[in-house]
Amino acid sequence: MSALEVFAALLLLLGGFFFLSGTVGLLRFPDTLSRLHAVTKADNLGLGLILLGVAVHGANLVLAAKLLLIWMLALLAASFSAHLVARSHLRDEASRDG
Amino acid sequence: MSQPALFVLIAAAVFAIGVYGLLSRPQLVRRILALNLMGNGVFLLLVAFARRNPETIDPVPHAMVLTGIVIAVSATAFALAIVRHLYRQTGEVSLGEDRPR
Amino acid sequence: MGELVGWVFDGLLALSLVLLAARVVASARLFESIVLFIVFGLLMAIAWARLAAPHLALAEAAIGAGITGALLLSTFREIVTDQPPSAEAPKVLVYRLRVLMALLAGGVFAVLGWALLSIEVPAGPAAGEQARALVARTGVDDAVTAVLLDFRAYDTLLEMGVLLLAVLGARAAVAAQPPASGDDLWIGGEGDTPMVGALVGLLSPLIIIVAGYLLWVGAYGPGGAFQAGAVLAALGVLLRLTGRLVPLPRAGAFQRGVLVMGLAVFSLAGLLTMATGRAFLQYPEGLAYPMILVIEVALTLSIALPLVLLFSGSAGIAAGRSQHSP
Amino acid sequence: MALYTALPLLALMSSLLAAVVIFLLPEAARRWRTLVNVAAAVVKLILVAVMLAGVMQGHEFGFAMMLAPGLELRLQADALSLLFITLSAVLWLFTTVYAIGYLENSPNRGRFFGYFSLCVAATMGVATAGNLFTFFIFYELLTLATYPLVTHRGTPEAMRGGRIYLAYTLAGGAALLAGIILLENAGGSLAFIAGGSVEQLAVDDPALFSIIFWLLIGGIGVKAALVPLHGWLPVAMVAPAPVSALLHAVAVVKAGAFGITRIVFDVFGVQTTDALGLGPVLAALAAVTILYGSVRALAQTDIKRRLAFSTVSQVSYITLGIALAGPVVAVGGLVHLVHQGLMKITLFFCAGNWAETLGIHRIDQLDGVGQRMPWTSAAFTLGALGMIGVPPTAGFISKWYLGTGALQVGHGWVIAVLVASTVLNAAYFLPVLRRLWFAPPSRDWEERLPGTRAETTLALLIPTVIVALLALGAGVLAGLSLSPLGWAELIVLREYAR
Amino acid sequence: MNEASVLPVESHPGLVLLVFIPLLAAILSVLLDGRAARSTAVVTLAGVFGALWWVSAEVAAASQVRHLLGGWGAPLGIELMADGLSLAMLWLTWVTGLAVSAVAPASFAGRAEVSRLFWPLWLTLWAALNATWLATDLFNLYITLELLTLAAVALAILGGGSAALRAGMRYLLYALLGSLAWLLGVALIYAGHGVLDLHTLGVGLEVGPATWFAAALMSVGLMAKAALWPLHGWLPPAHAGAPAPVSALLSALVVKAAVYLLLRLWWWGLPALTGQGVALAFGVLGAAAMLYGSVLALMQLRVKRIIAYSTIAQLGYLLLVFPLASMAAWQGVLYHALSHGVAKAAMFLAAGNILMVVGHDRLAGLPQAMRARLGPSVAGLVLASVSLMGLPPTGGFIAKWLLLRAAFETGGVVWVSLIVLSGLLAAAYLFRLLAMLLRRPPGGEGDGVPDAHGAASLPVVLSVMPLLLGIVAVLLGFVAAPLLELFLQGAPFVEAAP
Repeated sequence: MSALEVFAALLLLLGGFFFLSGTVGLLRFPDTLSRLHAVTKADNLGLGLILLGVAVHGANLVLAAKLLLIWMLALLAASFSAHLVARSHLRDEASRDG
Repeated sequence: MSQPALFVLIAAAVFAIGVYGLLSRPQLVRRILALNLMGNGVFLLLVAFARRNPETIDPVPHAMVLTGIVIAVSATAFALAIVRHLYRQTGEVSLGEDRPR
Repeated sequence: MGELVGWVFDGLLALSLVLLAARVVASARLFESIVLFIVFGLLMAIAWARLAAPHLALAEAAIGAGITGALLLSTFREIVTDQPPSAEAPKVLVYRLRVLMALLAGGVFAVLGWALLSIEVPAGPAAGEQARALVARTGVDDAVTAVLLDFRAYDTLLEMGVLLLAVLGARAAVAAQPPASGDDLWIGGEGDTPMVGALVGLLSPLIIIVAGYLLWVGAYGPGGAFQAGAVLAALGVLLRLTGRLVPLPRAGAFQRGVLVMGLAVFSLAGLLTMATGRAFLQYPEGLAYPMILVIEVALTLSIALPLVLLFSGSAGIAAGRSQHSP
Repeated sequence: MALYTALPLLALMSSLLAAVVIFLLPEAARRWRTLVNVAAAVVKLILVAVMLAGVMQGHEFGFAMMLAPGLELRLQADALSLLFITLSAVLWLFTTVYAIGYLENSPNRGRFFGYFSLCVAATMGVATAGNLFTFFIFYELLTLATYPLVTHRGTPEAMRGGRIYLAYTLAGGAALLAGIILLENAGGSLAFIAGGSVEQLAVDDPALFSIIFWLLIGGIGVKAALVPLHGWLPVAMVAPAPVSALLHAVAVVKAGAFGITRIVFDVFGVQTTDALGLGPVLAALAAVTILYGSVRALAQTDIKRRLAFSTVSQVSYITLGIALAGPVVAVGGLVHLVHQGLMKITLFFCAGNWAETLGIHRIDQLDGVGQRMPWTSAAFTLGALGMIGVPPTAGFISKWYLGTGALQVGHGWVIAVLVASTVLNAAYFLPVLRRLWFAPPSRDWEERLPGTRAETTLALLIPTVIVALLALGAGVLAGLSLSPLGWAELIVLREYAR
Repeated sequence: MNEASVLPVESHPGLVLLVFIPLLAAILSVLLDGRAARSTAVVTLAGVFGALWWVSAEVAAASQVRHLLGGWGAPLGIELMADGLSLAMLWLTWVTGLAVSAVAPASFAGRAEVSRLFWPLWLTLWAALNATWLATDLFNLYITLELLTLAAVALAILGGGSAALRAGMRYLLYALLGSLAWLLGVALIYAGHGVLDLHTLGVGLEVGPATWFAAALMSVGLMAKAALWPLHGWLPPAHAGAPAPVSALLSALVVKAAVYLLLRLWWWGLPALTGQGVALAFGVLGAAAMLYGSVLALMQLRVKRIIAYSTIAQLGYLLLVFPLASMAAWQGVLYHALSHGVAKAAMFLAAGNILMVVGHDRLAGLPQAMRARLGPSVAGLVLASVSLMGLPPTGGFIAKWLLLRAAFETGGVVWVSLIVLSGLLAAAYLFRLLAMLLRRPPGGEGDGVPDAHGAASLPVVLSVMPLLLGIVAVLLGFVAAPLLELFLQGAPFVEAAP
């Protein structure tokens, strides 16, 4: 096992850890907004690390570019969905209060 | 147990679960879900068998499943359309006993 | 080591699939069932990848999980808005029946499993071997695409008929009870924010590029008309959700044309080959690839539009701007 | 020439076409319908006359087409067919005229006459069928065509009568069908061949062929009203009088008796039937029916019901004559096919005249009617005397041949049956005659047709008188070679010539 | 390996045309959005007729015609194949299609959206039916089955209210379940054999648990689609609730597609499995369907329901080919499929007319229907009923005769009694219907019911079509010999030695 492979494996593990913590947050946090906080941040980072790990493992520029594109898309999607979830949550609260 | 064998058994299990769902849940959307599960079981089965020989993967089942997926989504969409309009007209989402008027 | 990881991965995947399926069926809340079914579809996509079926992984993710999920959710939105889960306690009889059904399902599993494991690898001339052997004689390099558009092209052609029928059938359901004015057609795009516009603006060209790429790549790798069409359909769903596409009670001539284009081009191609003294869809030497490409382009559009229409629940769609956007 | 040999088909088509045309005519087109009816009847009579002449000269008439592999539709005219055809063609003409008069102003006449013609077409088919398969086709068609006639009035009783009629005849048809296919399957020929065609087969497997025989006879016996299969006949009396006449004299019951003749003569053959021991059993059954029908008739107070049970009894004379293996007795049976038809139709026409003119349905209302309606009552008297068998009426001829023929083949017991039957016949007909002529008029009737010049409308009266005279003539002129008797002797000669 | 695809096999273009003429017409009708529907239909009918004539001539000469789609041939490619059985169904489809296409414009007049959808749906259904009759590839059949299902359900809910939607949903669930069972069976077969072509499969069949289970699954799937007892629950509401032309299509053709595949599957694809046990199992299922359907038909109070339950019963006959397993049985079943199709189409169209004019189809209201001058419809109903009962002289009679003959030859007394009993039950439930037409309306002679008004609003083509189909049902009784000669090409049995 080369050093590169070990590095890749570490990145993957780290990514997995972030995913795990994000998920724990999703399950354990008390309200919508804090859950959102946990998931978006941790998962985006986790995904990035995992993709980086795969890129290192693959050692191929085209592949790396594709992975980067995927990450960008995932970031985009995550931020928009987080925005929408938060918005609808706030609206719900507003309608409940008033 | 080989990988195809494992997935073949999983396919059987998913199909059986679908059968149970179809029989036990009268709500129409659930029945449609159950039918989709059964379909996925069959698809899984076909593709798992296609991989029995790891060197020579059989492309025919892959094509069959691809066709099957499109057919499944068509049938599901049609069924859901009926459910929606049935609900609009009657407020029901399950089939009662058939009563001749 | 790699094999072991593979094993563990497959084992976990398999277990998740079964548990998810069980949960889809057993869950008390319909919403949960639907969401879990979508998750199930995504895991199926991974399973396809594990089983060396990348074509299917793509199709499953886009169609099986994506479009089907969208359809289920939009139906859910419509039918269960004000329906609490049945408060009525199940009777003893229901439980007994359920036990019976569970036994039946268990029996299906047992017999099916037994039958499956008893299957031997066939000895005779199998279709699959021939397919791989003869790919070179088709215009494409990818075996699955060759099966779909050459060896068994007739299947694919008729399958387009199924899709068309789904659209017509959905309209037949509407015809059962014509809407009073059309105002009960859901427009979409409520609560639009400036960010949605930005997202759509960003994603739309990207999705079109991806679809084109998938279509083109199908000749020699995973991809093709179905995947491309599904991706385009996803764009349509997105636009429909955000109110960029609005429903019409009738389809215009152009949309009707797109609806049947795949079927028509495919059929005419077949009849054309037949007119030159060949069998139906027996592509002439050298013309196979161009013909397949033309057919695939037509198919892509004729796959995307019906799916969008089915999601929209209307006979036609038109471009429109969300009323709520600032 | 081809047209000439296909005369049986043409005779059949003449009624079938009439049926179709009548169905197509609007209800209001009364004149056209009458014209078609009468024209078809006359045309058929002419065709039958031509055939009659042809058969006398030894010509053969036939038409065949394959309906399905191994299933041939075959129409042919032999001596036996012509006996039946002539009877029905002649009587149809009179019944048609009578029915036109009878149904004046009643609803659904288009439907009635359509099925009426269809019924006669089916009878033609039964008569000219050249094999069992063809026979079955028209036998079932006859059931279908008569059902709407039985239920014509549409009242609850009519519907009930129709239901019972259907239940009996369709079940009989099923038995017949089973018998035919079993026969075919056992290697027997379905063709009607004088002297039968299953001799050798029947010797090989007598049990099987006995079963086949009883399936066939059972199926046909329903229409022939053989006890215990007679239950429908009295119930079907709810039908209008011309229909009853048709059922009893021309079509249905006669088709049954004719079918039994075909089975015994041309499928099994007299010898084989006798050899299997089936003939005497059938004869015994017929004897039971004769007595049973007469006893039941005695107890009826309704005129038409009494006549119905009388039919049950009289038709079995035919069966009796056929079942006993002897030439003379067979002549007696066959000739009764015609004689009973002529006499019974007279009686029913009379009953219809009384009902239609005076609203009389029960025997006790008949007191003194002879004075009010002398012609009808005279016709009735002729028919009744014939039924009893007073010489020189037609009934006497039949009974004479039956009795002497039975003695000839050693069935002396038949004489006892005939005597008992004659006594019973007298017992249920003579009181009616007494009431007609000798009882003081009770005037227990209502005048329904005021203003007619004769005792009733001419359309009713003339056919009645003519058929009564025919019945009389058949007896008096029995010596002529073209008389029913002469013709029956010809048939039997051919059967026994083998 | 490659020689299979380069074999010089003649690929007959007619087979492709049979599928693609209706399919292109469907495409055209989507494009035209309901305009020029009549011309499209006329051209399609003419085109399909021509192709059918062409293929028939070939089949008559060569017993079997094939088309290797894409030029590949089995096992890799998909083949189309036409033999006598296919031709029988293709012609039945054409005749029914002609009738339905003729009545559809009048039937859906004034309902623009329904009419707009009807044409593409029906034309696609036609293409799917023809594709099914010609298919030999198991997976291709899965697709044609789905086409049939979606088109049939869409047509069944067309223009109906919530009841139709509910019935359609039930139908869809059964049918999708059936498709999945079929697909699972196909998967098992492919896993074990590596081929999808029926004929190739039949030659190299490996008998093992998986093959047996696959056969069972596919059969159950087809039974669900064919509404064979006990999977019949969806049929009565769906067939009774659909518009009349659609009911005709569903009953005459769509359910038959599944039964047709049952025959194809077992006699062509799985000949090694088609032994005593299987035969008996199907025989028992068929018998159950015949009796159950008949008894329930007897209990219905609505015309369309009676006809729908009758379909369940009549489909049972088709399974009798399994236990009887002979040429005669094959002939009978084939002919039954044809004559039932025509008769059912006639009956549903007639029922549709009654519904349209009287306003409902309750039995009790039928006497009024008679008053409303529904003459031709009622006549068609009568003729079709006679055929359905298996009474002469109709196609149904020929079929019943052939089946009974087969039952006597091979099956023994149980099957004989079953067929006879089932025929009598059919007569019972159909005469229950027909008797209503003869019944006197409760209001006495009052002619004031819908009367001329209703007839005036019924277009001629609607009024006449049931009668024409009824006449075809009768004519089928006369043309069986040449038809069967063609339709027996390539039958899985040989004529038994006489």
